[in-house]
Amino acid sequence: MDVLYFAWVRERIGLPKERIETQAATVKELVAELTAREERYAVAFADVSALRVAVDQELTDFDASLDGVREVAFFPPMTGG
Amino acid sequence: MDVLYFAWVRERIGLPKERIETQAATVKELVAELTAREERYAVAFADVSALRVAVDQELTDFDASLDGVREVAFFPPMTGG
Amino acid sequence: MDIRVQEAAFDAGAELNNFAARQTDAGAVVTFTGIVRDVTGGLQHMRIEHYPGMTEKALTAIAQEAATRWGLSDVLVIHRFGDLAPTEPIMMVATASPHRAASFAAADFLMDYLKSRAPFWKKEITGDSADWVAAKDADEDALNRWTDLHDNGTT
Amino acid sequence: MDIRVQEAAFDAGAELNNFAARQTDAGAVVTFTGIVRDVTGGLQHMRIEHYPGMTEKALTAIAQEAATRWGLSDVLVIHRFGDLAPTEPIMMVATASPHRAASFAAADFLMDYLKSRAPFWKKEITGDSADWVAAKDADEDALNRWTDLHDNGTT
Repeated sequence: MDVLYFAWVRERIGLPKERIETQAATVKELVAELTAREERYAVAFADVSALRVAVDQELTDFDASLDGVREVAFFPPMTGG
Repeated sequence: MDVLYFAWVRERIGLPKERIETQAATVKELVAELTAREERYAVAFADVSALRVAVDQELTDFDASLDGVREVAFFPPMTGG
Repeated sequence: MDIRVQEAAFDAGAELNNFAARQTDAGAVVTFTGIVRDVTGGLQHMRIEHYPGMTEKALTAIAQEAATRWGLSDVLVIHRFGDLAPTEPIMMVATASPHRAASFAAADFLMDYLKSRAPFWKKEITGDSADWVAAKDADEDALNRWTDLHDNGTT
Repeated sequence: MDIRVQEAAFDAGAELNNFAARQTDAGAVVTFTGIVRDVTGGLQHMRIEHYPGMTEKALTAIAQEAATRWGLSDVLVIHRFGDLAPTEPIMMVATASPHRAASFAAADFLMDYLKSRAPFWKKEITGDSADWVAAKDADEDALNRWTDLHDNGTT
């Protein structure tokens, strides 16, 4: 699946997008998997309450299922307008 | 004092403005005086609840004093905007 | 603050751009533009009568009250009188503030007060009739939304 | 309905005029224009990042919800991304309806949703720093104003 990062999440992880092969069933499991992988992920995901997640371009929460999902994106609260 | 009429009040009375010498102490007394004068005034002032009044260009009510007043205007509820 | 009562047409877009360009610290600009509508299908034009002298005073007082109450950076009010064709802008208000909530509330307030407290009267001229537009109870009711705020102090 | 996400600058006044001109039965047009402010005094530019694909979807969904809920005749949303200089317009919404209350409420709603639910992130670039703008609790709170209405039915 494609995993995308925006704003300071992108800056901390150091890339905007990557392809990840995972068995994670939920967003939460994916976060745990990434956090365990490398320090920069651990830093980016240190406080998930400060993060938002979109699954296939729809805002959702960290309990969301990844079944059949093509794209997951992590980012801070939006500041448009 | 100058008495001004706007919108359908002006149309019923048949003129936009006239100079009136009066001893009326309040707007209400002026209305009574005009109503007694001629049919067209009686028609225009038949239902004062459908009218608004401004004294020296400030919205007020029919109990307002005419002491020292230079200009009184009668008109229907406003429909600007 | 810019208050204009005029017979001439105005360009709402140009007014928005001028208004926005002169703001230095106000990032939130709200406008309301009222356009002549042909609701019944036979409108030839809208004739707007006003009370010269009082109109300018009433608009200035309303604009000043809004500016004070919401701490606006700027206010614009333009209102036409005379004969207007369908699709022509009748009037416009613009508000500028650092915060969008203030700009929205102030523009909404300005419109409510202007509708029922500024001395304008509209007449709809069709092929075979000419009727004064009646004031709406809803417009008078809308004013009451602002009363609590009013009693609480800033004016 | 007209939704645009673009890097290019836009002319807010021209957009207002085009939007107003294409309305046939809607006499009440409200716009909100957001302008880059130099609050701290040292802003070189505002950099806006967004999520291509999701942004357009989110704006369309928000605009459609507003149009349905308030029976709008038309909605316009323009939002820029990339680097913007102080005084440049960031974004604009316009709403058209026969009634001013609907146009005001819908524009206000659109702004609240767009602020906190559309995937844009702002970074302020000054001479010696570059800081992401933090989301405000007040913006999240503003969304809750619309919840009762939401639960009562039209969407």
